[in-house]
Amino acid sequence: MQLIQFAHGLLPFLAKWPDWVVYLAVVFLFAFAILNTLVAPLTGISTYIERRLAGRAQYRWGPNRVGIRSLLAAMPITRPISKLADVQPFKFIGSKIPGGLLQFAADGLKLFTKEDIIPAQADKMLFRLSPYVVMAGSFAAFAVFPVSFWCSAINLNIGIFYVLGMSSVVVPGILMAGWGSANKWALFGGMRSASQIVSYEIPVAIALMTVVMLAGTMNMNEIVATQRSGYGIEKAGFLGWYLFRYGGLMIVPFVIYFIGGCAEVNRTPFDLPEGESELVSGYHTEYSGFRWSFFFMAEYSNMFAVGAIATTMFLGGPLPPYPVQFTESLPMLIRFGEGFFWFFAKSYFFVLVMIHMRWTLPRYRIDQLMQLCWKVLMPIALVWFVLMCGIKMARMEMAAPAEAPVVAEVHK
Amino acid sequence: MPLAVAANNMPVASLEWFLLVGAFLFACGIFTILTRKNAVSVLMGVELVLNAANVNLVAFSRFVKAPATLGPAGIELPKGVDPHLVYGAPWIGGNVFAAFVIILAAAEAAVALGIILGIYRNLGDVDVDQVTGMKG
Amino acid sequence: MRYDYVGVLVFLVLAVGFVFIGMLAQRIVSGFLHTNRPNAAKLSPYECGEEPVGGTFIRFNIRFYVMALVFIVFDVEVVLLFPWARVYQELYAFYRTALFWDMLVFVGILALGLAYIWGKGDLEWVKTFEKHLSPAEKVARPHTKKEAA
Amino acid sequence: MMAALGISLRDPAAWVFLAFAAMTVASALLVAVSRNIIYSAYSLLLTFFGVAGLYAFLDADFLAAAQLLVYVGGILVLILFGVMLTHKIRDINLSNETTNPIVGAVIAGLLFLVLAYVSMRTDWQVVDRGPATPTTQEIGRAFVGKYLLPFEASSILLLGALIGAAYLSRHERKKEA
Repeated sequence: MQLIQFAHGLLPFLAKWPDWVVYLAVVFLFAFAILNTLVAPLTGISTYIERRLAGRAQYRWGPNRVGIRSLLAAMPITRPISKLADVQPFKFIGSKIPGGLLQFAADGLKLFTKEDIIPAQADKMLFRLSPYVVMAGSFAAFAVFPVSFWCSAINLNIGIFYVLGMSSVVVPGILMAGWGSANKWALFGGMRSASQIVSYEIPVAIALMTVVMLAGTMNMNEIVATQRSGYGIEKAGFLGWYLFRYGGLMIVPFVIYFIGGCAEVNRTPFDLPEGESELVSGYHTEYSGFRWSFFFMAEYSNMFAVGAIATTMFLGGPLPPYPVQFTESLPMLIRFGEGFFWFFAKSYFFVLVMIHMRWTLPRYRIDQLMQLCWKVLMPIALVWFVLMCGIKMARMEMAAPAEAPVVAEVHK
Repeated sequence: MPLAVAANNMPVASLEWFLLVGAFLFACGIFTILTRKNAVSVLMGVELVLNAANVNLVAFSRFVKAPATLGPAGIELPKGVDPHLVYGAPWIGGNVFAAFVIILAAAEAAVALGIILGIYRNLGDVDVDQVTGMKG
Repeated sequence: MRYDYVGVLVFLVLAVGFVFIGMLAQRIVSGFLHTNRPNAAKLSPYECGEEPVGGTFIRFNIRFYVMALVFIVFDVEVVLLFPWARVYQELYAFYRTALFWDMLVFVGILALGLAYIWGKGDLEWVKTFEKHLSPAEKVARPHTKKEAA
Repeated sequence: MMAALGISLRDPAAWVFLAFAAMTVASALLVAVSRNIIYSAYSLLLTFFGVAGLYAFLDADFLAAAQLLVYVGGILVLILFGVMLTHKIRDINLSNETTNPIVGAVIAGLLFLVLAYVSMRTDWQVVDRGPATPTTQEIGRAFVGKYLLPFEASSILLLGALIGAAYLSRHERKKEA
């Protein structure tokens, strides 16, 4: 509804159109914008950043160098021009441009023009369908993220529950790829991946449920709204975020969520399903070219989604760390930009953390992985959920002792 | 302001449409249970039947007249409190039942697949026609 | 509220359309550049350059399956607890502490289940061999004792 | 005419509903008749998804997401694992034999006709529920109110299922060793 009113305010002639046309158009534009800012290019940028970080972590400088000069030097005709890079003004400019930028472009071009191989023994239909399922499952979660103040493509009142449901659609898609490829590694990778994702879903869901219990709502916009105040302060800045509420007790569910989130997107140290040394590259071993790139895109957009959920549920989403009244009088468009900036910065921070983790930590063994999930994260998440319920109960008891009029508090 | 044009806030289609889809799912499930030899397929049929029941439950919950309240009889709430805000809207019963059916389906699937695995380990097959060990 | 689910559909359609158009464009480009040249070696299953050995669908560890069995029970638990978590705050004024005990009984019973399978060793990925166990351990773990018998 | 159909074809949402219903019905049929068990299992994915869509049309938002979470993310994965573990033909086209398809079709067809007849001829006491409202909190209120006992009992059911499944799989492990 807000979206429609917003569209009417922006373009008055829309009022003549039927509501559903306006709604579809607005949501489509929103979704298209998310696809073209948060999913597709972000994959490229993350790849670039990951390459550079990996290059630094491994003393492998190649990915930090590939640029216009090496492109020019590669072709005989343009080789003389590449010598220009040693001449002073160009040398100075060149030293200011980060290296490796063209690697990203070259990758895209390579993937797009590469041969699309479907193995002869593969189940062609499942093989072709799998990227659709995986991509749809990971993209649909973006629909409810509050990308700025009170602004998500769809304001679902089951918000976080919807995200959990949609992300579980990915699992059959992964099994589809593993089975359809008719390849041992792919099948094993698919099994491991599915088993890992479903196992870690439990601690993740319990950790998120702790926040839902404290907020009393599942709508992501409303969860953000409850984080504006905290510790009795009306507009508390970062103190209102759930991560810092309750004297820091919520850090435990946050850590559980983040570990589980890393496991759910199959990132190191939980990248067993794609461990190169044992399984080549897991369930997408047989995929090549552009078809493979959809799995890749889904993986990176899932990474961003993990960060976005952590941001929304624990770190105040689009709320800035300073109290909001500082900027409340600014024009609407600037406030939108401010919210988006904080949302994006916090979410992307987690992507960077995940990239760093990949080049820092060794891989888990499958039994350690499952034990971590069921014997460490799961009991702690459950106990912490009960503990937070108890603390919430104590606080509500203090706020309204039993002698007070009973149901006046029942609201909504 | 629902997307449906229906002025009376009804869902886009009438109750019968949902019941027909449910009936068809039920028939497909029964057909699968009756004709399949593979035990896993039979389980799929059971899931179809449970889904059919769920569609009906939710459809009835949405359309059909509900009791006046879900609250206990004889207990008066303080004045000014809507009992629906405490006990839940009375029409929600169908949805709650559907939730319980989902739970039941999950428990049933876990145990059934455990049994199927046992059959497979013992007989090397999951053909339900072969499972005649209890025959007198 | 019904608008919202049409919005979800828009997202799904867009994701599917993105993959579809991407593959279509790739098909056109590869047709243009003639990059698709399949041969028998390319189309065989990839096994690190070796000739494929044996069938593809070999048996895998049953533990994956056991994990899925355990998972589904706790998945359902989470689904049941979400509505409870949603109303905890707003119904507290009416039900008071009884609401907390409701949840605790529910979670407690399932925690019992977790403790049971934990104690019985169903969460172990690596099998324990009873011959490596000391007599005291065998007493502590009745099922391994039974296996040894 | 429109009233008799129970659906307004001038309404765009009706077409979305029809598409969802058609998808559900077609994929359920495919589950029943497919020759390949893995295709059966993946049609089941579409059926579950279509049923989730029907829930959304019935304003049961919580159940729609729960359907995805439990059926698609849980039961379907379990079924797929089951298929992959218990196949015996080392071929990708797992056959899915049927016995007595004609008898089965007659029985299922008769059942469908009876159900359809009953649902078309009954005079349902349909009431106007007003605009759609979120259902999660209603379900939560019902869980802690009238349906508290089933809510607690379901945890015992789940405990039983957990112990049973674990027992059966432990039986397996004993054989393996």
